[in-house]
Amino acid sequence: MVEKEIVNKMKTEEYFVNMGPQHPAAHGVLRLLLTIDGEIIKNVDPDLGYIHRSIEKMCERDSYQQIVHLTDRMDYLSSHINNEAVCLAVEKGLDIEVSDRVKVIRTIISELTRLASHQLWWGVMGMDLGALTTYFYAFRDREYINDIFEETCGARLTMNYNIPGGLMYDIHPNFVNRVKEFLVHFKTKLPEYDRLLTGNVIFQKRTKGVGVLTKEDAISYGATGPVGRGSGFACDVRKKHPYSAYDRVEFKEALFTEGDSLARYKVRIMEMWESMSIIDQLIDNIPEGDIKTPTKAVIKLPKGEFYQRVEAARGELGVYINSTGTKNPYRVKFRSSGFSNLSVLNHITKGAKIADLVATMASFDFVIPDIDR
Amino acid sequence: MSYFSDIYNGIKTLLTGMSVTGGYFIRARKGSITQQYPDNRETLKMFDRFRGEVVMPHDENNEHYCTGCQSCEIACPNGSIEIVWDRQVDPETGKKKKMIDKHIYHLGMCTMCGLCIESCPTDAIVWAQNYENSVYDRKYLTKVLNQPGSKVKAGIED
Amino acid sequence: MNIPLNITKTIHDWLFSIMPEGVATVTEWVIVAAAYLALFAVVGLYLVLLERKVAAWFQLRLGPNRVGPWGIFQTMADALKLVSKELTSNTKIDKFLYNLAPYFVILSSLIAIGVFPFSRQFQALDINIGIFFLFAISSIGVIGILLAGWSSNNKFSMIGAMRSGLQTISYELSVGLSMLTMVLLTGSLQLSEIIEVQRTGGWLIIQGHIPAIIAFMIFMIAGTAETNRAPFDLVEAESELGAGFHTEYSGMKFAYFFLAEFINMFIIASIAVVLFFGGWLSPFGITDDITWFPESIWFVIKVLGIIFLMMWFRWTFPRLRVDQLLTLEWKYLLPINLVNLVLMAIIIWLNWTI
Amino acid sequence: MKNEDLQNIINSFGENLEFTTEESEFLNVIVPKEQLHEVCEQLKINPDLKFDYLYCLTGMDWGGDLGVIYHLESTELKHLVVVKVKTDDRENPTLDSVCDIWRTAEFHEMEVYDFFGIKFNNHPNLKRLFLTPDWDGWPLRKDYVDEANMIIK
Repeated sequence: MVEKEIVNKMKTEEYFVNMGPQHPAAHGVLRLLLTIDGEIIKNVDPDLGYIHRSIEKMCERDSYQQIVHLTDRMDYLSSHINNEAVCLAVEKGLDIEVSDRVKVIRTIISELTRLASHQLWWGVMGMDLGALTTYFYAFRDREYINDIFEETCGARLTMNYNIPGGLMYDIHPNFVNRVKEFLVHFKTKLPEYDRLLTGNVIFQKRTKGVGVLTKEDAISYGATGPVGRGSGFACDVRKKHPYSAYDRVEFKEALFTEGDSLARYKVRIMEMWESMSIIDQLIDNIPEGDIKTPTKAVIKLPKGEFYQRVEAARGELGVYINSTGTKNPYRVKFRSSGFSNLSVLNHITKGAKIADLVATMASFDFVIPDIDR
Repeated sequence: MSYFSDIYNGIKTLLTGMSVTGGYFIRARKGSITQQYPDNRETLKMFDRFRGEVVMPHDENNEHYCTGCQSCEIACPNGSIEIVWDRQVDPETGKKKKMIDKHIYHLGMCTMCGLCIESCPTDAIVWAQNYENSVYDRKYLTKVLNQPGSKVKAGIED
Repeated sequence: MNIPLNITKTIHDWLFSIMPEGVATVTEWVIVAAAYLALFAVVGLYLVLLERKVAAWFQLRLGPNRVGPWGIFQTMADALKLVSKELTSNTKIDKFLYNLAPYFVILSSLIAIGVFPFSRQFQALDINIGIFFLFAISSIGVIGILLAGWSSNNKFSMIGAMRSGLQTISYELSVGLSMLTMVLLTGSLQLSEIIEVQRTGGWLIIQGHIPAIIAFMIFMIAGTAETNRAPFDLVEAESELGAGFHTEYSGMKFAYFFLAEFINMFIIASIAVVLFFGGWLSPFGITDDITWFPESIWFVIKVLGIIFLMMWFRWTFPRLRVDQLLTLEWKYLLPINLVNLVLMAIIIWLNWTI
Repeated sequence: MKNEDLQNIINSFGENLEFTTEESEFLNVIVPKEQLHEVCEQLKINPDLKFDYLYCLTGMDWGGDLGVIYHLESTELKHLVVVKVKTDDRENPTLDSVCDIWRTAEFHEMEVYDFFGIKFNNHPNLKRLFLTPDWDGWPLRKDYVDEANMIIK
């Protein structure tokens, strides 16, 4: 009663703040129009398009081999998984089966990509919350994976290692040893991540109960990946619709029900363990086989629609290809995880503080080129 | 009671975190993870498959393997490769045949996707491992890959 | 003036021999002030370098290593760059306050160093309310921060400034109370006397044992908050507010804010050293008999130790949120502090000090 | 659930629903645009269907018709369906919004509006999301021409 009177007497004025396009917590060129009352957020209105390159339109112009390298530039932290999604969709259209070797290698590299992406996220999460040192520890470990990629694929980030029908070339002879070396290294470092950040009382206070997303909302908003799984939405495409070699490995789907930033954090930490266990299972027995299933030089998909879902590092990535039988796709749509996850932001940060918004955004792990495409 | 256990746990976790960073501080002498880049140019070696830029190897007779089939030009997603060609009379056989005049490569437009090298039937172009590609003027990024006066190695079309 | 070192004495005598007494005194003030100013500009710069080096070692990096051997001239070069930079400003700023703010911040830090007891002889002013003076002066800086945030016509700066206001005002209490706890032991506010007390009875943190250790911990937390350093750097909070209150400042005006932060850190560390670790007294009196030994070295070593601790905090912990910051102060530090004060009083009353 | 069973249930939701599984791995339901909202609501609330997860919303230009493709999944019952809706009005295409049924549609419909110019009734905040508000034309339509920025091979 008294509180209400005070609130009525103290009339505050809301004001707008442009968070972005250049803002340290936006991790790129995300612009959020915040309506703020003091420190309390009343509304978050994302304004996108600062890095929109019209990849979907470009795909309508390019051949099927060429669209693969465009997807590198979408979610550049899980570029291999994006490539894989397009290749799987095209292979579905061509109705060809790649060899087991290709499947296993794709899976291993996908998981390495996921690990690299989550490592970077861990560093950035700490940095967003003010613990700058995490960034460097994460980069130290990520360097191993980037070196593996560089040795095998020739590039560190935009690898373009997949082609429709297989892989561009075979893995490097050092690949297996280097991956094992990395696993040994990272298994000692991951508990350190926990000691440094997860247990920290300030970190716990900053993330626990912040940005709570319920399971119903997660499904309704299409929030997938660690965001959805942090809310208890079992949305792992690797489990639901297995592709590549995921049907032959044992792994747990990281599920937490709290739905707050800490749950999303824990999902990613657990996913790192699971990714390592998947690689552990596959690395020792990569089957022999062809690295490419021969396709025609000019791929023409039959008339029809092809949809492929994969689990990218940030959630479900869907590739929709509509073909009219020509050498170019008629329409390509990328259902990017970041875009759907972003739509949740306004819903769950209303009434929170600016610092909570930063913590929530950090736990969402936005990659802006993924949202803008 | 939870008030005091909160304080105790809080301090404990803070000290755990400090022990991690403190451990690294003490071991900082062992060396950093950063590379002192311009200083280590001598020892810095890229991996064999590193995609630096597209080059066309020539052998000692100044001959290359490019037949001018243009598959790289077609495969390139962003038009980084242009091939200027014409039909010339082959001095040996006397037949007219496709010869490249210039294999123009726009490094500035290249996304290092590797599709041209994949599509090349004669392995005429390969990746170079150089990593310092910056120049002071954009025009230097447009390169002619075949050396002046070079010709295609005989018998490569077959 | 209480600087009876030989060289200062020579200058003192020389000045008084060539000038009338009043003019000579004023000249002496100016000389001392200039010397302190120069000293602390250098101290500030080298603390910045130290911070960067320490941060680098925590983060598996090398730190500045290009300008001079081990990068020791790096911050000098930075300062030179900042001096030569253009002073840009926002449109529609409150010009007067905008220009005034950096001086507020830097002056309040510089005034405080006047009373530091670097050693027995090396102290510009030994006023009898030394601790109180330090405490009062260190609160002025927040006005500069508030002015900077308010006048620069930037909402992020404004939020930062408001955060700074509430943070400094609330943490003042804890700093003050933890100081008071220790003053109970010494019975004096004069810095030189506080140190003298520790010569016979051991360092205050040992003399006061449990309550003194609690007071020290509270003082470190609150002191870090006072200087607006991580984990309490909500004022700057680069991932939330860009750069907080000094977003719109450039060149030397920015450098003033930057330098003030490091000098403030030095001040807090100095107070901690004086109150808990015996100021310039050597541990176990190991250098008491060596007459030529400059006691200020002990002071500097102890201060650097405390500063290292604060840097360690900064490069390990995440940042708190505004409401958590206030919760920590009002629900944890303040009650503990009050209890601690009573505990200390009881201990002194029962004569349980060591 | 098999596609035939799905078809039987969905068929009762409205008139003139077309079903096809050709050229697609899913059951395609082509819904007249007037019935779109009604059918979608039924898809969500029907206890045998429970399509609660809209995992992809694609704007489409079929040359003549403009339209939207909804990819739906039931998180509980694990079946999938594709709903298509078309409109032949290219000047002022208007469809019903489904963002009150699946909240994720809010952003995706904004994207479709941005690139195809399809307006959605009852959408809370329909605006140009990626492009500037004064952008001329609808870029992902097949008849969009921009000679300055588009390179046609």
